[in-house]
Amino acid sequence: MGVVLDPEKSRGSGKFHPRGDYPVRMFHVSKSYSPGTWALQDVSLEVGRGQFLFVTGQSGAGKTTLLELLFAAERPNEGQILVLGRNIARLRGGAIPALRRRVGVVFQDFKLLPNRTVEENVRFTLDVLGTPRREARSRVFNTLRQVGLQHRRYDQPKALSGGEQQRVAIARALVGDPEILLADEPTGNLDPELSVEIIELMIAAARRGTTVIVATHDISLVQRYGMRNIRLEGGRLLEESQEGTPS
Amino acid sequence: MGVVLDPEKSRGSGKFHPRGDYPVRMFHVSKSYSPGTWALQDVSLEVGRGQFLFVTGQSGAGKTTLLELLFAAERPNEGQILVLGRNIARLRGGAIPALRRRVGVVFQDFKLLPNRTVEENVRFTLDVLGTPRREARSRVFNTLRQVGLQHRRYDQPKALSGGEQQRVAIARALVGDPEILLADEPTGNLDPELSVEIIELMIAAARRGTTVIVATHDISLVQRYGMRNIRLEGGRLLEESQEGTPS
Amino acid sequence: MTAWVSVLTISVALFLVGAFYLVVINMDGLLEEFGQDLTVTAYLEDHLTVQEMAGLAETVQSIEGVASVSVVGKEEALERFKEMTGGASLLVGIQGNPLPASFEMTLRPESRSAAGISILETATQGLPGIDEVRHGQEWIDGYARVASLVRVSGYVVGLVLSLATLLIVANTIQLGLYARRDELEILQLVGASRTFVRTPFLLEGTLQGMLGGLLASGLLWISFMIFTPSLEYGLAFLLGQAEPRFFGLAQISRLVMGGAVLGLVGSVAALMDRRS
Amino acid sequence: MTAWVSVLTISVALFLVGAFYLVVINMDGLLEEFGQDLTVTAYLEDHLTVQEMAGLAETVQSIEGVASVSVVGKEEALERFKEMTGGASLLVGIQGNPLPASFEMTLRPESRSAAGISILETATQGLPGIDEVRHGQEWIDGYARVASLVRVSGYVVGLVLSLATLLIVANTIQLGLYARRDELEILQLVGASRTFVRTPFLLEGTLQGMLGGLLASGLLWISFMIFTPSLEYGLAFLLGQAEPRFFGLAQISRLVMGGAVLGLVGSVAALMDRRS
Ligand SMILES: Nc1ncnc2c1ncn2[C@@H]1O[C@H](COP(=O)(O)OP(=O)(O)OP(=O)(O)O)[C@@H](O)[C@H]1O
Ligand SMILES: Nc1ncnc2c1ncn2[C@@H]1O[C@H](COP(=O)(O)OP(=O)(O)OP(=O)(O)O)[C@@H](O)[C@H]1O
Ligand SMILES: [Mg+2]
Ligand SMILES: [Mg+2]
Repeated sequence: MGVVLDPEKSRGSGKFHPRGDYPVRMFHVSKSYSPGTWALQDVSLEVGRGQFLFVTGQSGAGKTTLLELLFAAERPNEGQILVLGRNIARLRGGAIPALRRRVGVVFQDFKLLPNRTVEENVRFTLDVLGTPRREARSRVFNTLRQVGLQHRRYDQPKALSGGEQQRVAIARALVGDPEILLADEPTGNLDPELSVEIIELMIAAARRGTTVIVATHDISLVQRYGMRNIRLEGGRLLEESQEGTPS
Repeated sequence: MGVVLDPEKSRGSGKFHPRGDYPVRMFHVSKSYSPGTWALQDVSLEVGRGQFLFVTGQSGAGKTTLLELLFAAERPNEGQILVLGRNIARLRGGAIPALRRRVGVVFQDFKLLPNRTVEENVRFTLDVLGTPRREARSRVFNTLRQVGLQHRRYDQPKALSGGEQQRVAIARALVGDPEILLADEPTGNLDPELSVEIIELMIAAARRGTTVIVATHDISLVQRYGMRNIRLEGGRLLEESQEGTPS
Repeated sequence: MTAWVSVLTISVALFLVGAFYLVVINMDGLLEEFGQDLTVTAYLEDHLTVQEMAGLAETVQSIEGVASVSVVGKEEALERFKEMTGGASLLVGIQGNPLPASFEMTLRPESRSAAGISILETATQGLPGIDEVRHGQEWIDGYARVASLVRVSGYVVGLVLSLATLLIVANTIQLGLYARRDELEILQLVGASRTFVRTPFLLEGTLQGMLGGLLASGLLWISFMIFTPSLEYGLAFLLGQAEPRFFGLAQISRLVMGGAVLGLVGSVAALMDRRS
Repeated sequence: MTAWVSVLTISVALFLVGAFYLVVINMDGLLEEFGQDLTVTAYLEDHLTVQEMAGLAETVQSIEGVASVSVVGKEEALERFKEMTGGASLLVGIQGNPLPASFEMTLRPESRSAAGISILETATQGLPGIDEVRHGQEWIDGYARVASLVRVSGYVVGLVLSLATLLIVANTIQLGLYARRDELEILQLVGASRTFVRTPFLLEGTLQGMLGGLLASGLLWISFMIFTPSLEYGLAFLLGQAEPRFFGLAQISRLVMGGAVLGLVGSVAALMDRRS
């Protein structure tokens, strides 16, 4: 549990999200990068607290775009998005960092800082949250152990294999114990056994109350767990199946 | 077929590789990045002309390292490597680019030039080979069509989804019709259907005489095809199964 | 490595500004020395008492443009005259002391011009007890021209150099930022606030500037030590008795502060530019 | 964007070097003008025939350090004397023309010093037909000092400025390369040869340098046009009749070439540094 930002407290209070049961809500959202083509079209979606959601779809279907809208890296052209009770479209510049600190993201291309060690990359999330040094160190170490990389903590990303870098990105997203976890293709560079371990880490986070959204093309992984699962095709939300929260 | 470098001719002549049936040969190769740990240990391997080989293994097993040794991005600490008849360990600086031009590589992290369009990124391989502009344009177009991205050829990589970027990287490796094709996790960001299409493109290249080595953790893909397949574990070559070349 | 490029660039730029500043200071010293020789003499009427003279001196002292007033008594005037003429033979047969007492007034730098002189003249001429006011008009005009040329070209060159320095430093820092653009972007994506992202950059820029200023001071001192002896011959001719001077502590700290400001402004400019 | 930073930096740096160069050129013009007034006069014996005089003039002309020789005949000497004294009253009662003919020799720039003069003196004094050699020793010494000061400080400042410029330009280009390091790395991984990777960078650097040189020339011209009228008063005092001069085409193309060399050397330095 964080010290500065105790997830239990803020989640329970409902102060930031009166309809706190749905940290993520999208209403008829569309996003276009260039006129005439839609990366996302008329997507409506609600994800409850502690829920685990798989987003699947072909390459270019809009999975990354969906996640980017949720942490305000992109703005929707149409529709409303409420994340932790805040209207993303109306968010002022200064409020975006504050929101992002409550959201953990695993980027499809990792986005690790190349000149920092693994430990610094992961600890950075906690520095931003203001966690005391001593506590930060032990949390970073524990999280790195969970992804099997505690022995590489003083290496720089470029000395790591693709899968190892991906796990650092996952550790960085998890270490702050965020209220929402967005993971974009988090097992793209991992073998099946490791993939299962990572997904189970995320499921554990969901059990602790984190809302987890995982974009993936690995359908065998999706089938393995009986999780809620939506499918995008050409930017449209096509099917929704297997409702469920791990318990 | 290339104009400056006609694959049929150079492959057939046997001038550069007296044992030309094996464009890739490794003898007791070891590689260590830091003292005491081995990324690869005592690996011996021969891959024949037109052969298709899957390399599997856990995250950090040494797959990328194996490929990097083959196009001289890294040097082995021990052992000998012969690529297209040339001893990699003894290659002088000036000979490395010449070798690389005969090898196509799909990098795990794509390595696309961010400020160039998709077309320029792919055409670059042909520019280096000295292919005339007109011919280069049509070959680039055809290869982009094969990976389903001809309509995105004037976009920059950052405007593409992860899977789209990966396919550009694949197109860049294929367009020069190389003698050896090294692909590192080429389907890590692709959904199953696209993955099959891409692998089939590579199999087609193998049928035309290209030696193809694909590192992947996607075991279902490996199982689907009856290809030769080796497995690395902690840098050691563990098992070798299902010998075969597509015909 | 980008950090060292900035430090080096700032130090080179400040070295140029500093070297120019050093030349101006020494030119100023030289002009000041010449300026001290520029006096206006007011001859006094003979009947003044010592008290009257003291009162008059005070009045003159308070006139605008007057830097100092020194009283030359009748005896001193006679002494000087004898010294200059090599004996008192010319005065033989003349009774008493025919030479008047006088005030020698040096001028404030801003009044060392034809205009300044004529203001002073008008102001003193009318005072009771003052007989006549005299000065070397030509000398003053030449002095004023040279001084204004040095001053104006000093401003112009100083301005151009400072702008050039600012431009170069801002560009260098911006290039440094450009090389680290991925880092900045990632920091923002992971939820770092603007302040969190920017403060280290601004601090770094400021520190680099200060280091640059220190380095420039060191380089200037070394150059000064190496070059002044070899230039002595020519310098002696130009500077007269004035010794070539190096910066004092105050001026060095101004250079370091200048570096800090450059680094800070450069960083701010570079960061602002990133927004667009 | 990195390209424009390099162009701007090069142009700013070359602007400074160019401005300094401009000042030196005008100083040189001024010194040259003064130098033309520096003559050494050799008085001739009265008995020389016109042929002897012409032969002697030729001999003198070939002496090291002599730039030109002009013959002042006895009549011309008398004219000048009358002009200077405002009439011939002093010569009343003296028969004929007592003034000797003379050679007035101007000096080559490198001989305008006490040493140069004494060499010339020794060389002329011994010649048959020459009576006496005269010159204004003091004037020449002062001139030599100022000229050497201007020249030496010109070299020093020019050298420092050029080195500073080279350093700044190399750094800027290197930063630019650093920002594009991924691109360079990828090009190499995909099999581009060194030449293939480097040639565009070197060409780009050279082109940036040339553009920088052009831009600097433009800026200098604008500054020259803006500042010389406002400095006229002071400049007229310093330069005398000499008009302030701007660069000719040759000098501008030297500036542009200088930029090209700077850009090229900077690029080479930056690329070499990358190897380590
Ligand atoms: N440049 C490097 N410096 C130090 N260690 C390295 C370097 N590159 C790789 N390694 C280490 O060598 C081992 C093998 O790495 P490699 O990249 O070959 O694994 P991989 O099989 O490709 O894994 P993945 O599937 O995760 O990409 C890993 O433990 C990795 O951390
Ligand atoms: N910055 C951008 N500018 C222009 N087009 C973009 C941009 N980002 C994404 N797109 C386009 O929008 C569509 C959706 O992209 P998105 O990245 O969301 O796909 P995705 O589902 O994540 O695919 P993948 O599985 O390949 O990562 C794609 O066609 C993509 O090319
Ligand atoms: Mg994506
Ligand atoms: Mg790998």
